[in-house]
Amino acid sequence: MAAALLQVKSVSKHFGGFAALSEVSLEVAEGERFGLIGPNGSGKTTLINCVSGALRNEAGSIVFRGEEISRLAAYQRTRRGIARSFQIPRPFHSMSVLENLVVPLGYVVGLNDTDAHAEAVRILKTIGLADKAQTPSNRLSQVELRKLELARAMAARPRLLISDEAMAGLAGNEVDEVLKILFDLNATGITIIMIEHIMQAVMRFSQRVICLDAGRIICEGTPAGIVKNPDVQRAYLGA
Amino acid sequence: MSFELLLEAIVFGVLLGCFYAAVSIGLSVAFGLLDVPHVAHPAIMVLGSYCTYVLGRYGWDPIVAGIALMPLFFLLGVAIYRFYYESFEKRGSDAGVRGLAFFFGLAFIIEVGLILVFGVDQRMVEAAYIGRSLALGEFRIPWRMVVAFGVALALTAGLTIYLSRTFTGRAIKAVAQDEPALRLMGANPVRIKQWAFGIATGVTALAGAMLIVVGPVEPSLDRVYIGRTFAVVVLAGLGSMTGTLAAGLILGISESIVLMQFGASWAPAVAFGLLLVALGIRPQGLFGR
Amino acid sequence: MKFWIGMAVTVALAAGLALSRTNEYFFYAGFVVLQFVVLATAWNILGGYAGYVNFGTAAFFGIGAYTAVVLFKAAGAPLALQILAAAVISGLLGFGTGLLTLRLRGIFFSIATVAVIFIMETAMVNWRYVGGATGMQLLRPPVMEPFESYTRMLFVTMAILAVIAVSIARYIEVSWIGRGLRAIRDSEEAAECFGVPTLQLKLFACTVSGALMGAAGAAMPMYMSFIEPPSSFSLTYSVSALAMPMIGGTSHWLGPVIGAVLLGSVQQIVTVTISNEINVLVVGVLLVVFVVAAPDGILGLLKKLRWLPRSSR
Amino acid sequence: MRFVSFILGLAFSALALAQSAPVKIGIGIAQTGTLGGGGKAALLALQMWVEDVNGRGGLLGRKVELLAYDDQSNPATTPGIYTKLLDVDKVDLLIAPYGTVPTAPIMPLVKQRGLLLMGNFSFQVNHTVKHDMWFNNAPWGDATSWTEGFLRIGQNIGAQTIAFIAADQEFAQNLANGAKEIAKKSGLKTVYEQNYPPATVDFSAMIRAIRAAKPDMVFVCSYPNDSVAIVRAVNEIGVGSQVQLFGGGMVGLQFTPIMSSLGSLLNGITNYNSYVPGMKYPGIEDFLQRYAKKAAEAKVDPLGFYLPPFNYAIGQILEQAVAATKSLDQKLLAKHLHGHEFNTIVGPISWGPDGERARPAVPMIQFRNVADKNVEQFRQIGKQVILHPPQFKSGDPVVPYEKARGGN
Repeated sequence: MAAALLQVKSVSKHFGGFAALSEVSLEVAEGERFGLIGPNGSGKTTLINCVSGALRNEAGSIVFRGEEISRLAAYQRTRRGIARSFQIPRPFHSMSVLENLVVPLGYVVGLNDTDAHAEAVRILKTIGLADKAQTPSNRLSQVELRKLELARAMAARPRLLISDEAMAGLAGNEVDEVLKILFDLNATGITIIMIEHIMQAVMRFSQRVICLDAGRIICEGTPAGIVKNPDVQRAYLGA
Repeated sequence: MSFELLLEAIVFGVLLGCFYAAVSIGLSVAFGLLDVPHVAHPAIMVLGSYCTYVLGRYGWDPIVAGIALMPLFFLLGVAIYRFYYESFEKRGSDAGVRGLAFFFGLAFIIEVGLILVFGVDQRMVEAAYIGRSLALGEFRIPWRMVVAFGVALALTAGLTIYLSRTFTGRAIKAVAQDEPALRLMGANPVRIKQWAFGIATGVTALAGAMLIVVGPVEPSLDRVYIGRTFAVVVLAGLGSMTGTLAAGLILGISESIVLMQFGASWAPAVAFGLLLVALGIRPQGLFGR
Repeated sequence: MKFWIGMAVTVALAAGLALSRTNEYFFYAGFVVLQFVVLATAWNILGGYAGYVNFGTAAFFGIGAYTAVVLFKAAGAPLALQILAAAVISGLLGFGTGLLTLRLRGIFFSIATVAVIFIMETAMVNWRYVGGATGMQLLRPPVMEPFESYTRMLFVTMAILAVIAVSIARYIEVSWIGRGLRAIRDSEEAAECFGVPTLQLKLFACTVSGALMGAAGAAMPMYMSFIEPPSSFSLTYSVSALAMPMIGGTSHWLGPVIGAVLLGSVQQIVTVTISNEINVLVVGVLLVVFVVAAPDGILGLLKKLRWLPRSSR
Repeated sequence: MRFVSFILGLAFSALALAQSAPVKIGIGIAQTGTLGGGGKAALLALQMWVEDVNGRGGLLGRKVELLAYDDQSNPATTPGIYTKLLDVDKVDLLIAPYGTVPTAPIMPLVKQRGLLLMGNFSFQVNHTVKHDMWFNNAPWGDATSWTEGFLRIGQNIGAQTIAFIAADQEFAQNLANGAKEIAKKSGLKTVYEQNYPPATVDFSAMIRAIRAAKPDMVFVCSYPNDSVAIVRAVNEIGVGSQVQLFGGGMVGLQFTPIMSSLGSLLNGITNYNSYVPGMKYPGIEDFLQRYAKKAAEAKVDPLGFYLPPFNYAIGQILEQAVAATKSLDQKLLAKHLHGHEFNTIVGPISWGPDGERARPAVPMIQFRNVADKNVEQFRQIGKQVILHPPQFKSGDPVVPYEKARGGN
């Protein structure tokens, strides 16, 4: 395997007495399309919150591009190349679609106002939101919000993009649309971790998949291998 | 400080603490569980005191009056929440900031309404337990503080049991923790919140009755309690009923001991200093989730 | 550019009025209104842009006032120095309060700021040097040329402070800082994830806001020639500083100015006309009517009526 | 019939007065906030005087008009209100707001402009500014004049130790500090001192601590809300049998609503007052009778012993001074006020150089035989027995306090 972009080493996290993550370790390679699955409450979101910096892990370490980042604030991790989209879209609702992108372009990339606006327009074009640039972001449809989440993540110029259920609640053709965007991004060299409930999408997208259950990794492998794994089936069916 | 004085300080602190808990417990539901920035809570309590005063003139016992007022205040609470929900929560963004401003305005309006009807003079009530004390040898405890103690314990116990043992109670707790989950259960969160806010306002009527038992009341008294009630609720950890009692006790006992040891002047600073330190170290409150 | 001309005209107008034969009462009332412009503008930097509701305006205002008194009593410091020192001390208080509480969710921050009022007031009550609970009367120094009376000088000073406050608020609003603060208000988690150093920005806003409130408070002892804790730390300041931007509109620097001028003037007028409990009612009713019927304040209403372009700044 | 003639008289004088501009008298006085209750009663008395003086033909043949604004008990409002009165309303004469704190901010203003200011129950507010055109209507001067009576009564009955509790607010602290000094000078030993913050809920612990300290007398400087709470706590906990005198500077025990609601709990307390029935001043009874009618209509303090007569007296003083000098000139009036004594419904009044009363007389009274739920009882002589000063004395103290409290 090529040098790992992200290494998660024995990371644990508790909420009260509840162990949301226990000793989770994984590695994601540069340029990889990586899938993270697991039933509700299995610790997927907790794990990526620990990676992106929304939560602090208790034990273990998180190394990104050779640097220990588990004590850094979230914004510092973003500046080092980790961006994420949110499961429930969290646009800056008082701003226009364009301005939503200008925030990371300014704060992460460091562009000045004029350049940031030009760059934002470019990103919106590639993602198909150019005609909504001036629309207040609280007036977008569900699929537009998902796209805005991804566009905003792109604006942070990440090396690693974590897509947290970017397809939840979308219709079939909309899922294809979003998947295409993610494939295109990966083609430009961006590593992508996809967390998804829609199994079909994960299986189509990922090169490698890890399944979490009750805060532990229960198996790892290719999409084809994973679906056949009895542990995974048990976790999902609750047998 | 002699042992005897320390013991007395603690006894008075416990009584005072229970009083603080009783005036805060309605807010513990409204703000702690429902996240409604209810700064008009003390104003509604003072309104309860005045209603008790009015009934008192017809010969009602204040605590009986307080209990009788509870259904009325429940309806008032339901109405206020409905209005708050329609005007702010439903519209989503910035509900917190504007809701806060709304409740401030409401507090002012209640205060001025009371002034217009009753004037600025203090009002008080009479009852067999006001102005007497319970003598334990040399040691005497005012009955009215004992009444406050009883009301606080009854309210805490009642609400704790209600929230943990009844279906609606559990639904209220659920709404506080995870709204989507509740929706999945098929319950309407707005309805439940409305009900809970009604209960919060209902118990505030009894707290108001107790307020006027403990001391005289004037329309602007609510300002004094904004800080204290929120301090208790936050110190407790949002939404914990037993925590509210404990936080009230901590506040009461520390004020009482500070009074004996360093002088009463420093008592408010100690109470609020305690709050700041608690927030700094343990933002979720002492007994928070 | 238009903005700066407007600001310069404001200062010139204030100075011109102060040198003219205008009625003295105008300056007393005007001082209070301008003071509220500073307070409302300062509050809005944290409360309006970042959505963190500061209840503690009275604490910062009061500490500013007391800083001025200490300097005046100890060294007979001139007004400008009193204001500067007050801004520094209140700014530090803002920084300290922020450091302790800005990691907390918004509403906890609000509660904590209430606590700061009580702690500061108690400290002043127990500090004999500044008069303690009894308060202290202060004899104003002789007025400086070219002003005819001290109050006229205070009026011009407050006008300058108002212009400084508004300029700072506007600068913050249109700069990257303002965008970051708005991102925090919209979604703090998303802001942090998209590179906004949220804690630093909030601390910055809290410090600046506190400093401006302190500066506004610094002129108060000389205005009253008197200081005492209850009126210096009055909850009225906290409520007004919150109500004014709400009424004017919180998303634009002009909002707090409109709110302060409107509500401040109404309060002044009501005091000398209706003159009874109704004047307390005015604030309450206006506040409720506006937050319910015009959630974006007067500016929002004007925008809705298309009297203002959408992105006027 | 009387009413008709009154109306006719009013109409007649109004006709006569209409020819010239009125004499304007300005005041900012609390109608809301902590001082609002007293302020309302005081304003009513001033309005009564205005009616009376206009009935007599006004001042200098001109009608008198009173302009009153609410200062909300807040000192931040008074500078604005008084400049409005002076510069916009162009008043001829000024009366100070009720209370020390709202008055303090306008002292430099009146001094700078050389204006006459009639003080209104403030305490030592001219101490720093030293304005020589200030005339306070209050029956006290400095802290000595206030506390002396209480301490002397105590010493006469052999008290040697004293305890102090005082509110952490402006007036109470001034008074307590003065009292402590005097107590020290007169050889009293202080055995307990406590300052308490505003909005203290319960005084049980403090009273208990006093009980443990076993003082011979307890000097209390408190504000209305606290006074009520303290009186209650004392009745519940008891201060111990060794305490001879209790009270002194408790504000609020002069206000009718508080007196009537505390009722018998007041018995035995020795406290300051300004006027109580039994102090024979010419005209006071007539005033109080007329006041009672109006107070009932206006829903303000129904007895009005404390502030209203003294506010009416301000009017009387101004009336006499203007009549004597035939002028509204501030300097002339001030000079006249300094040099003369004025007869008012609260007795003859004259001032020392500092503008405080030349012969302060703060009655120390002891509540006796007060029953519950009865407002009218306080009109009787003997419910508030005057222990001091000697010229008004109507009885000897009943001691110890616990005995006096039990009724006698």
